[in-house]
Amino acid sequence: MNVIALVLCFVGALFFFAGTVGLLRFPDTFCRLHALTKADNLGLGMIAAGLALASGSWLVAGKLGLIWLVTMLGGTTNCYLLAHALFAARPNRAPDGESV
Amino acid sequence: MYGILLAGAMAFMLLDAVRILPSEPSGLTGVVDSQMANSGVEHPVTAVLLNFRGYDTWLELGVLLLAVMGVLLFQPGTDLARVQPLARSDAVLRLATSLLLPLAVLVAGYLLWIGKYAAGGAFQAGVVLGAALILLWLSGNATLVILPPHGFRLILVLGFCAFMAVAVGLLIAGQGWLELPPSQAGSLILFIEACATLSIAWTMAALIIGLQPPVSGKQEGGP
Amino acid sequence: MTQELAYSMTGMLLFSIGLFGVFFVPHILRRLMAMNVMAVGVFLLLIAVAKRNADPNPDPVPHAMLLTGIVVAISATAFAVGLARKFHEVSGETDLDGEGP
Amino acid sequence: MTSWLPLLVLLPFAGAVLCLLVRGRGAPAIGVATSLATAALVLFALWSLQTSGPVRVQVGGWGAPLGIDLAVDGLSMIHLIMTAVIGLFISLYANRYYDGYRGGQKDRARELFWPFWLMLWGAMNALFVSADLFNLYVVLELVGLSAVGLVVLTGTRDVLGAGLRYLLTALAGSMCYLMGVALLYAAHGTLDLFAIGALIQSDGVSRAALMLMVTGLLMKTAVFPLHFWLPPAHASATAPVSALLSALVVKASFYILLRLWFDVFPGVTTPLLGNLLGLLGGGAILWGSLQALRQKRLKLLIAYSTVAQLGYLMFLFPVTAGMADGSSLWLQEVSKGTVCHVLSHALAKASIFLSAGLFILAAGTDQMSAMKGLAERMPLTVFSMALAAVSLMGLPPSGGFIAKWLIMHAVLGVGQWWWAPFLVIGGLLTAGYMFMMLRPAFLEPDPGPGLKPVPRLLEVCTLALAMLSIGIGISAANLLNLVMIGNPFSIPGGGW
Amino acid sequence: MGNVYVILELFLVLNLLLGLVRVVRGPTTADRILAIQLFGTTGVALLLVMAHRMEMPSLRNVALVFSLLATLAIVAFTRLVGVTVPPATEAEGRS
Amino acid sequence: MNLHEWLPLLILGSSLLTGICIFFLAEEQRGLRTFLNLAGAFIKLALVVYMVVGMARGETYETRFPIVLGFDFVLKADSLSLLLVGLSSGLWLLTTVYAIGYLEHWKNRSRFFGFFSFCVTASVGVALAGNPITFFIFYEFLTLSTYPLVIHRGSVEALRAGRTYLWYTMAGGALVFTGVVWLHVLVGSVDFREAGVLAVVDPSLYPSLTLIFALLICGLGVKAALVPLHGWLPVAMVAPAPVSALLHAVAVVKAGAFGIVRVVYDLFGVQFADQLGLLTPLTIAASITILYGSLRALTQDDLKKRLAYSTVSQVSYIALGVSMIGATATIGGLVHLVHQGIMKITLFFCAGIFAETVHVKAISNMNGIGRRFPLTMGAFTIGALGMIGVPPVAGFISKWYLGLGAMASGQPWVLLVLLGSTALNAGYFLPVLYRAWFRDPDGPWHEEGPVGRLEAPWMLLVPCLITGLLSLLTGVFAGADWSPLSLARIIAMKEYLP
Amino acid sequence: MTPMAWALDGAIMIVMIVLAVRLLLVRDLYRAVILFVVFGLFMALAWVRLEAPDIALAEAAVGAGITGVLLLDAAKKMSRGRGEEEP
Repeated sequence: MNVIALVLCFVGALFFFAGTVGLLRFPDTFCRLHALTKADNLGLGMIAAGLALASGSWLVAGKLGLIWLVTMLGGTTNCYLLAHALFAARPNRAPDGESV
Repeated sequence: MYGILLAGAMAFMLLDAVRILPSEPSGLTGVVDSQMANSGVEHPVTAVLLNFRGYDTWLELGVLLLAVMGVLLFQPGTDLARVQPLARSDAVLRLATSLLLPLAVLVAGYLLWIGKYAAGGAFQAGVVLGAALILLWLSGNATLVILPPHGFRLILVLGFCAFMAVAVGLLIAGQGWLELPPSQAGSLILFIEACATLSIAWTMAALIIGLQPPVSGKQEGGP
Repeated sequence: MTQELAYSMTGMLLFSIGLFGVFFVPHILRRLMAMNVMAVGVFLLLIAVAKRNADPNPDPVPHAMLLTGIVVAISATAFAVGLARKFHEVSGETDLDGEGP
Repeated sequence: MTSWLPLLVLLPFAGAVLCLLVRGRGAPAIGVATSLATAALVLFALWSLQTSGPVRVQVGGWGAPLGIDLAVDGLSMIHLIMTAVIGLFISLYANRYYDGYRGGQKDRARELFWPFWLMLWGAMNALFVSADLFNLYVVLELVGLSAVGLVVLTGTRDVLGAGLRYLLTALAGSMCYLMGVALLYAAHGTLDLFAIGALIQSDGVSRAALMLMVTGLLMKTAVFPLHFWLPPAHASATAPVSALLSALVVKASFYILLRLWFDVFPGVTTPLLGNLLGLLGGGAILWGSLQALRQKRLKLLIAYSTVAQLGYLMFLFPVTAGMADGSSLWLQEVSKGTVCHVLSHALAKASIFLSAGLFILAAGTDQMSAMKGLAERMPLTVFSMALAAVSLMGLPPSGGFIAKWLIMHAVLGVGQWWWAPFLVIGGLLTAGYMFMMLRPAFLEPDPGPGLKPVPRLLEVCTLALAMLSIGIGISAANLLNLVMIGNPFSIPGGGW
Repeated sequence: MGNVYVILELFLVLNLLLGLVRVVRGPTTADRILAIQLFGTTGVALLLVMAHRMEMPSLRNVALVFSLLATLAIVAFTRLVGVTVPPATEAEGRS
Repeated sequence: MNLHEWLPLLILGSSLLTGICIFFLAEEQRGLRTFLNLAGAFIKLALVVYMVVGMARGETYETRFPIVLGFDFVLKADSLSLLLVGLSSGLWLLTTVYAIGYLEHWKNRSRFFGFFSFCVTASVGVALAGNPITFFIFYEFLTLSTYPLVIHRGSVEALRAGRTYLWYTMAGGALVFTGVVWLHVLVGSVDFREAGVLAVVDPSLYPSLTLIFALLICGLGVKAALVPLHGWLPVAMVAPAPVSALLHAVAVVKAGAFGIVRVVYDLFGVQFADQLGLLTPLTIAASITILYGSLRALTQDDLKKRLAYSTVSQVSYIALGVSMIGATATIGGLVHLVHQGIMKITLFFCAGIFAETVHVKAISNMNGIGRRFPLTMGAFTIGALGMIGVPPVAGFISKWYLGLGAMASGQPWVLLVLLGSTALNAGYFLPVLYRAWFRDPDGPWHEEGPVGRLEAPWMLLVPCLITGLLSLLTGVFAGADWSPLSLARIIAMKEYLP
Repeated sequence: MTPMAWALDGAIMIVMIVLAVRLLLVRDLYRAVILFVVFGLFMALAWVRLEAPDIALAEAAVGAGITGVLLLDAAKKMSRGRGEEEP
């Protein structure tokens, strides 16, 4: 049980790492946005699942699930809002600037 | 440059001071533990905050009240009634808000309730609720936030007044100054905390929203 | 060197940095942030002190003091931001001229 | 029977809340009523203290290390009375003042003055009765925020800039104070003012705490060279507010300083620190006076006068620093003199700021050049100004004289004669700027638009305060005996 | 066992540190805001792990609150501040 | 408390309350104001007479109550204070009458008379003060109450004079304050007592005491117009004539001189002061002042200025008298306190009459004025001759005793000073008399309104004549039991008969 | 205290100090505000490390929510024209 939990956690952490690397390495804001939200939400989900397994309590598991859902909801909204705002701001500016 | 020197000297003095702080405990843990049974709650921090040192908390609510008064000083009418509303947001944010808001209310209630047993309490609950109100306002729907002036001000002073009311009530009942009788301490604390949560929530909202410019139109007086 | 001591010392450094900022940085908002940094310095010391006797729980009194302190800090910050924005609106300035904070 | 003690705090706060809820014309009425009630309560408290001696109340019934204690002795009581008397007169004055006021946000100022002021009053009462270091911090913040709120009431550029500067300084000051509290708690595990005094030893922690707390409180008290925020704030606020700030608010933080000096840090203070503080006082006297002499605006002059006058308070420290014997005659004397100066300066400065307010009401400006002929047209106002000036100059028989006498006496008595020139020259410089201020009033008035009439009641309030500042000189013996109830200046440990 | 979770925590903190690089470099405020998003999620994860390892269930509440409120700053940013795009690519902030 | 304890306070109160009441009178309530003024003056005089009679019977009058711990407020009547109290209360009555007439057409009379009363209160307080602290209180009160009188005209010039006056007197006050506080620190609360109280202190304190003496004398010397601290006095001439009269004759200058007397006699004790070697410098300072004042007076054309410099010179006779060892010199100094007051007030009254009725202020315009004002000029002549020291006018008595005293104390050079001063006095007064009596008028006088059947309004003329007559009578009847000379003799005896 | 825990604490402490210094000195106001928000996050971690969940809770709520909004909004209104980067 604990081993599975740990593995889940570490895989989650790897996703986080991937997101962060994406945030660092990708060329423009849109890509960073994309990489980050996807990877992080996934990572958090795995860690939450792992910890829920490790805790062995339904109550805790429920709470972890709730936290995951809330984070996803927030993250998605944020992602959308940022992207939307960026997109709206883009056409007025220099054509195809690589950095936004 | 001499600023850095000054800060350096200060840092030196402080570091030197903490270096020689005694490492053995000299706090009040023991005293708090010995009185926990009489406090009406089970979480020591809440007990200290609302019972042992409740006086401080009352005054702290006063500070909060003053801050919101100071912010609203520049709003006509000292309330949020004439704040320029934000444009209606797009559907995604509205949807998210409509999902997050009830959740936040739930979480606030949960934090308020759990304050009796563990970390949590009026302030944290109030801030969560206040954040939800701000989110609501940000999504362009401010009807719930911007109450009618009298009601709005009443909510702002509610927490501060709840403390006062309890204190006066206890004085009339012959108790000492803010002396909660152990048997009713729990419910009194819950009452105060509930009122304070509401106050803090609207205060937090007003601290942000009150800073927005008022609707254009003649501003009162003017230099 | 214990964990508490390390955090206390961090607090002391933060306090000094904040003090410097409050007095010697021009922009009002930055001064406010510096003030908050100062507050964090104090808070760190208090909490570190509370943890010193973590048997079984940290000392709750500094925790309660801290909660009060946080409320006071956010109140004061909000008030100051309000003043600063109004000041900026009326005068167009972001710094307080002349000496001192 | 000590139920008056919580009421001292409750009553003004309740009034403030009511004023906030009841808007419009109702607020001033509630404000004045609350002021009257609070003043009456303080009178009762005085009677109670005199009949039954110093009081200590445990908030919540928990007792010192765990809960918060409130303590009232003579020193607290004299400050409570000072606040009540001046507060009452300022309330009466403000009630009519804003009617005639011309300037930004008049209506708002008229309404919101009350909740802020009553909060301030409650906070100051709370401050004077508190015996808990952290509680004092919270109260200090209450005082600071409400004072800043009062300053910025009219919302003009000047007040906003001044208010911000004041707020930032006050916040930095209270942070320093709080750091001191944290260090003391870390070392001694209690927050009780008097308990720590018994535990404290002169080590690095205590010294650091002392330095921090003293610095923080000096910032709030506006002691040279940390006074920079005071002149703009006190000069640009409306007159009742200036009076409140100069008379009462700066004294509140000084009160804490006194308490700390005598009750918490007696074993830690060194003559070096004392002399340093004395030097700051001397600097304040010279610098503040010289600045005052350069001013063209009435309220700025008065504000710089406050900077200078606060300097006199600092001579207490060199005289008492490192004194082992609490019953020393000189210690008693300099403490009494300092308290007397606090009182007489508060009364005189309140009066003089209120006079300036009357002049502004009448003339619409506070340029001193516009004061020509004032002595003829507003004799009562000029008379109160002159009376207050007498007290500030420290001329007999005013309270200022008694204060200066006692301080001078103690300073010479302990052989620190080098402070004497500061006192003497300070008096002369005060005379210099005070007469510079009064001088135009006696000139032939310019022909031109006359002065608007001001309500007689306001003039009476002003005069009453000025007369009181003279009067306390005559009844100084009784007042100073009152201060000694509970022996607040006893060096070792103190407490009950 | 505890140590393993500490490693996990360290790893997440490392993530945060890396995210800081983006905050420092920018180049636009939107990028920095994005980093805040990263901090929000990573912080929640970190809190959850800590809650488990240190056996402090309260920390899950902290994480909950954190996840709820992390949204706020970004919503406020887009709604109040708004995004503007610089006319040309700036050299990445080296300061 | 019985009457004996209240009487000194009552004497003060009679003018203090008058002053306070007058402040609240409207400008038009002339009759009431006059009544209050005169009533106050008469009551005070009556009280003083009662007290004098009582003291002659051996009663003592003392008010004492503590203000702060170790700090008593003491009013006490002794023979020395009687000298100044009598002078003040007597001359106040006359000056009040004169001032009422003088200020007929001025503005702000209520303010003027209010402070006028305060001023007399202060000078009586100075006289009655029983210890250095009380003395200082009234000394400063005097400064404050005279300042508004000096600037009463409200002109720029008056205000400038007021500022000069204030700087000098405040600085002097500060010195006295320092001295008094220091003294209190060293020896505790001490009351004034004949023959001094300080002789008993520890010799280790002697250097401090010397410094205190210097502080006190310098501070008092400002009001007593000792050179070089006299700068304010000629400038303050812009004040209305009654004020000048008061300043020079009873109040300010006298307070300074009286203070010096108190310090030397009743605080240090003349023998102790001499033992400390403090008196010779004082003698020298006084001598210099006497000569300097007279010299400056010679060159003044403005009558009041000339009189002012004359005051500088004449007041120092008092200091000179007290600074010399020996009863005779003491008598000369003390009696001059009274004599100079009476004579100088006469001269100022006259100068005021000239200025107010015909606008003559400069001596060069006084040609033939004696024909227009025979009575006034007669009084002036008496005063001037007295100043010169012509027998039998009062001034002669003073100079005679001073001269004898100088010989007795073994300082014959002082005699030269006196002679020189007398010559100078003659030098600046005789030309005035000559012009007034023996020159023809330059032209018609610029009359200021009708003056009635007399040469000047009676309220101005009568006080002037009375004081003129008094200057003569105190000289002629110097040997009488109730003359100032007798009183001075009593005081001197006490001082030298420990 | 294990070395791991030390590394954790050390990272938090160092980051806090670095952030505090940088947010005062960094030219761009927005960047300063964002650094402050991040500072708040690390503060919350510090509270957790010091076993103060109450404080962490309050800090999370205030620091992540209120302070950020407050300062971001103010920074928008109070940026200087010159010398500050585009938002």
